[in-house]
Amino acid sequence: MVSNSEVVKVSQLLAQAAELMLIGMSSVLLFLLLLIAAMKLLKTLFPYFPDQPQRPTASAIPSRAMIAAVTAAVHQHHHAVTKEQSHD
Amino acid sequence: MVSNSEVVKVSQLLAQAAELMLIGMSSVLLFLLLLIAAMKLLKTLFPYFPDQPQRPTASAIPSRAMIAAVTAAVHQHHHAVTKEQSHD
Amino acid sequence: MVSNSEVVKVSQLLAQAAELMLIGMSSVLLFLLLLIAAMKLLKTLFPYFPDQPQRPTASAIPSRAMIAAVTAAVHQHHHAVTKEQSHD
Amino acid sequence: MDSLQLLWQTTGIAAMSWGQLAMIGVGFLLLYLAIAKKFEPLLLVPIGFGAVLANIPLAGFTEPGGLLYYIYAAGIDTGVFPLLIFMGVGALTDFGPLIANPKMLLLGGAAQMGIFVTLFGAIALNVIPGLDFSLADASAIAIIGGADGPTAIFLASRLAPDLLGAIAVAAYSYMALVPIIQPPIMRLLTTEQERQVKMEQLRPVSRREKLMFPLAVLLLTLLLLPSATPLVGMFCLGNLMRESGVVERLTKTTQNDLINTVTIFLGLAVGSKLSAEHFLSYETLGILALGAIAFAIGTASGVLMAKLMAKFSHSPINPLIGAAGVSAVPMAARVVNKVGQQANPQNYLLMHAMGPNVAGVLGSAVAAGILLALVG
Amino acid sequence: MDSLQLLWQTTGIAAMSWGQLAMIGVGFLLLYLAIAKKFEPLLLVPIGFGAVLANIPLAGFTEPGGLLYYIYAAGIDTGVFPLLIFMGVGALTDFGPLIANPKMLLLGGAAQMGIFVTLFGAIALNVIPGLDFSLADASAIAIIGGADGPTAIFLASRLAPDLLGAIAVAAYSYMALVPIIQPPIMRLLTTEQERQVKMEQLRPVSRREKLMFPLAVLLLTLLLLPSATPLVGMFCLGNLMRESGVVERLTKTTQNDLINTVTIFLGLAVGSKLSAEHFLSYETLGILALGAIAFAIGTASGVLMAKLMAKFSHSPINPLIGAAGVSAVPMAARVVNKVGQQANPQNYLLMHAMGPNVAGVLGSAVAAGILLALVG
Amino acid sequence: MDSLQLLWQTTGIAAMSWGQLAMIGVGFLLLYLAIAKKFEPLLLVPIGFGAVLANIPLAGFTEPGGLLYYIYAAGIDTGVFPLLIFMGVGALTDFGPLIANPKMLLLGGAAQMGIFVTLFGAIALNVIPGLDFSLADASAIAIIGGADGPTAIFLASRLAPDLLGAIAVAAYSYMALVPIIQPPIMRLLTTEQERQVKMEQLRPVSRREKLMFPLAVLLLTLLLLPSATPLVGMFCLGNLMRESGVVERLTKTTQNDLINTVTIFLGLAVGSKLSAEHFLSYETLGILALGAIAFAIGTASGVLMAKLMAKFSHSPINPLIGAAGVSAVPMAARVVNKVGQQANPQNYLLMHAMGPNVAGVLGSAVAAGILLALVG
Ligand code: NA
Ligand code: NA
Ligand code: NA
Repeated sequence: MVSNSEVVKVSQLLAQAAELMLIGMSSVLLFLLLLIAAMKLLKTLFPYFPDQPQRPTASAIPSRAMIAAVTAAVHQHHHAVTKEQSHD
Repeated sequence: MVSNSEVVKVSQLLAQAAELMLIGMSSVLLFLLLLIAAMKLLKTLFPYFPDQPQRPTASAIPSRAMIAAVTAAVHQHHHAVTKEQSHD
Repeated sequence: MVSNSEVVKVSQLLAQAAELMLIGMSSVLLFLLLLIAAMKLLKTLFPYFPDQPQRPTASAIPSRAMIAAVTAAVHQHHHAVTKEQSHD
Repeated sequence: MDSLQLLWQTTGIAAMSWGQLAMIGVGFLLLYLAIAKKFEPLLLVPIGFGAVLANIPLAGFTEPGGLLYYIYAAGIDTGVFPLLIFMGVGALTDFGPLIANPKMLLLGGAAQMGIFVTLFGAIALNVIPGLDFSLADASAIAIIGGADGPTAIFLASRLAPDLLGAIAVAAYSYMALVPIIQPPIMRLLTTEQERQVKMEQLRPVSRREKLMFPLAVLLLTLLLLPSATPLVGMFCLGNLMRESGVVERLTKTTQNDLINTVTIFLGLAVGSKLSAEHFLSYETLGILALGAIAFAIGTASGVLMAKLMAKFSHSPINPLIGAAGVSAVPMAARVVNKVGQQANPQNYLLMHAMGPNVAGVLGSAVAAGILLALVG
Repeated sequence: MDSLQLLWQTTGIAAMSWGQLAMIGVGFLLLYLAIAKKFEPLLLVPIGFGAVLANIPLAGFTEPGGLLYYIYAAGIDTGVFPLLIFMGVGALTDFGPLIANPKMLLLGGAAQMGIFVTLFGAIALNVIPGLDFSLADASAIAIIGGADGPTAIFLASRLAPDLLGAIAVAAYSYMALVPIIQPPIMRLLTTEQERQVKMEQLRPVSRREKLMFPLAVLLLTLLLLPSATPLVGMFCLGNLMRESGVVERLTKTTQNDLINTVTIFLGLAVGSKLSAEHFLSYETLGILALGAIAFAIGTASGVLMAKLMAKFSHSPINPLIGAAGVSAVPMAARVVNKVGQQANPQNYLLMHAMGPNVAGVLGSAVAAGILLALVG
Repeated sequence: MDSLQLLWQTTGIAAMSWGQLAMIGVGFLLLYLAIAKKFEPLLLVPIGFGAVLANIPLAGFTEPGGLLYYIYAAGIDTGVFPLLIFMGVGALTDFGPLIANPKMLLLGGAAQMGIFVTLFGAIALNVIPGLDFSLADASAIAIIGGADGPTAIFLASRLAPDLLGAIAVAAYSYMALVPIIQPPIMRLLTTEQERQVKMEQLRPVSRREKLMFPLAVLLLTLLLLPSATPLVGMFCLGNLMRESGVVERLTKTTQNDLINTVTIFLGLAVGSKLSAEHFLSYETLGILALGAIAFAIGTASGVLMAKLMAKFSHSPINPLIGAAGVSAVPMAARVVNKVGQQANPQNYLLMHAMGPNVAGVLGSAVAAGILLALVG
């Protein structure tokens, strides 16, 4: 059996949890809405120009992950092609 | 000169060392014999098939690095396509 | 206003700093002069020969990684050989 | 004979309790899931192995002097390991798809509903005799719904260290189960027609925007929610190093050897919390049940929010992408893509789902900050 | 409502002091200089980011339990990070040009004059009310003139931890400003004709000499100046691993992932010392002024010593190379090359300037050892 | 003048004791052996350098605040470094040759006889005045016969920290001397005919067997000898990551940068124990003598066991491969191959010797566990 005092305690906790739920969820959404506003601002401040030089960075960053992924992709494609050709 | 009590002490230690030697060496060999038995079992449970597929491994790991690389690759492709279209 | 005792303190500190400056700078130069002498000695002891063999380096490191690689290679070769033989 | 008897007493067979045996079994089960089923193997291999080691009697792995004790003390007690992982994840994340379509942040926000409903649910479970979750416990459990491992570990290490093992295992397990948990919910809440919607190609994003993005996130977080800055800040540091393009040496190390090393240690330390006394309890069952609910609610909230947004948006939105808002990067985005292609084989949603997906990481880090501020 | 108010109190806007706001601004300024202006980005990105994090109210980064607190305690308090960086720099340094022309060591020595004059100047500044530098403070400030980051951080952590943030920022900032600070001084002290001098090609250096060099430096240091052996010794270890050719695995890790990882942490830890209370003071202004003076005097001393040596040398010496003696590797050597080519486009001084450049690293490590022995 | 005198007192020449001078000489000797003679350079370069640094007067490397003090406290006192090395070695080890021929485990077991006879010998040496080895000391010394560096360091750090320097140096030195110590013993105990024996090609091993092997070893160890699980467990973790094929990122880091970094630190920390007070004693001579005996007995036991097995085996066994059972991977296996080819140039024993070789690593880790259980 659940005692009276425990019922009180649990219902207090539940009230707190409900409050947390409301405030927490609103805060998350509010925060993200503000971030959306900030991003719209960024887009205005730093527009994309089609002819802007490609990132010297990214393309210049020869990350192992990327090279590995691209290598794998090329390989797979290549195998696929090879297989298809062998059907002819 | 070595005192009597020291002789006693050393011979006690020697007895302990001899016991350690026996028990230790037997334990090592016993352990390894059991491991041999376990390995025979493994061989039976997981036999070698000559045509078993090579490890698929690497390509199966869905890492964030890979998705990032793929994302980047798709983006670049996308840009390339956009540019080509704008030439028309 | 700067008090008398402070003037004394600062001038003491300044004297110490001046001493530090002299001793420090002399020590640095003395140390480097000795190092120059040591380097002249090194040059005499280990002269440069135009045809000295290039560093053998890497191949000389007997690492576990290498043995592992060799092991794997030998295995693969071995399998390949086995397979080829089975074709006959 | 003394030595022989001593030797017998020092065997694991003689010294092992049933609880330890059970937990070693759990460890091997996690290894099986990681290796044979490829369930988040990068984490579950070290976690499973750590669970086995931690439950070996007489080996003392988790006592002062033991390896797992030191690793846990150095990396989890201090919170350092999850934060370094977050830095590495930041260095691996491309925010391009999100920047191209900032509204996606709302999906990453909606999916956090799973966290807060679960918090309520955990407290409600206290009516069951034997369960007694405090608000801090409930918050740590609820973060499983964030579908982000380091966030869950960081918050649990702060709010409920005793539950850390169960929470981390639940988080990574459900992340691995995303392809099983999410599709039925996604199909239930959408029509075939909705699932066939094709979305417009994402606009190109300038390098400057990508560079400014982590700085903007950092600034907003420190102004509004400083308690979230450990997680969000380290994430932004990693991403800033990546996008700045001037510290490639550091970025490369952060993306590879640093995150790999920390991942091994983090996993072992989490595994060390899978001891019989903490894991074999009704609380663990409660945590596992709540975690599943959290994932389901998060997925549903994301999809429903996407449906709502589709109503008001002038460009078409496929509501499936809302499911990616739970994070679980990149698994959830792939699942979205797959379910989308089942409805329309020409539909490529992967890039569109990456936006909500990385937004979900931010969203749960923000939610963790809120819980730390209000409960911690 | 309680929670709402609590939530407001937990925002950064509510809790931030003006000093914290200013220091966050300083952090963003450092990031701007690092990323947009490429000022020593490998260090200034983490330092700037660390400064931002350290000044976020309520986030507790620098308090026990906070990330930066642990990083600082583990790596700077102990002196471990700068020493590991020195090992890495040693593994990256080729002493060939110096070994080919050992007299260049004198230029690396002369340029340390900047350190010792600045020490005197720092004490003299005590006449200004509000400034009260002890000999230890003055020594730590003076080492900025050594133009070597890890040396400055190591000495400051030993002699004046409270000033560490300002000292490290000044050191790295001026190192980045070498292309602006040095050329006017170099032109002022040399004639057009002197700047046009071409130097003879360096002799080839045997592998054995390169191998023996770090051992000779270590031996001399331990015999004469043991207090310099932490810095010089770790530098020699890195260089010995490199030149021995038998431990390439270790050398590669030392040159890459180890130094990269430590660089991130070192930068964050230094940034954590950029708190409002320590940085926003007249002392910081004094440190910045003294640092600039130290660089200028070091440059001038190097050039003047080179002119003196040119008088007595039978092979021609271009006095510009004296400016590289401050260290600031490899920026100062590049500046020498550039100023030399402005006088004579056919003049390639880069390799000749590398000798004094690496000599300057040794020179300032030796100077740091002397200061530790006499003041520490 | 005060400062001048102070300066003189701070030179190494003034402050150095004869013992320190001698130990610096030992450090340089180890560097010479490592670099010129290629004796286990990966360990002996950092150990030798650490020995030099540890004995520099006034530099305080091994006192609180000194670099080597912190490295030792963090990595050896805790036992973390040798265990991480073991994980790395596990990730580098291919158990294929052993799995193909499990009987080879007996050779790796027999060669551990060197350990236990030496334990007895160390106690017997107590009759010499001035030597007073406890059972714990004797056990730590005896493990030199295991011919495995991390095992020796781990056990010595647990049982006899004061002897750690001498034990580690002896272990690595004799491992480097395997090509000199083993061949005479191998030739003495075998006939020319026996050495010419060709062995049958090893059977292929399935991926699954390789994957199950570390799990089986772990399971057996935790059931029977939990005190061996720190060493054996970490070895199995490394090997499991390698063979699982699902965590290649982690495996690569474990095999490279992680083990390299730890190797540098482990070496420096071991070197820091080569202080005059601990190393320049009769005990060190005793340890060196006992270590040589241990290697010799281990080699002989392995060869004799192989001869015994050859008697009862239906497939031919070349008794030379027994010598590889001491471990000293991969040097001992190479020596076997070389001695075999001297008898028969067509005889390739390398792969067959790798089985006993990796079995020797397991064998000595198991022996260390037994010693920890009974003596520790
Ligand atoms: Na999330
Ligand atoms: Na310098
Ligand atoms: Na062994």
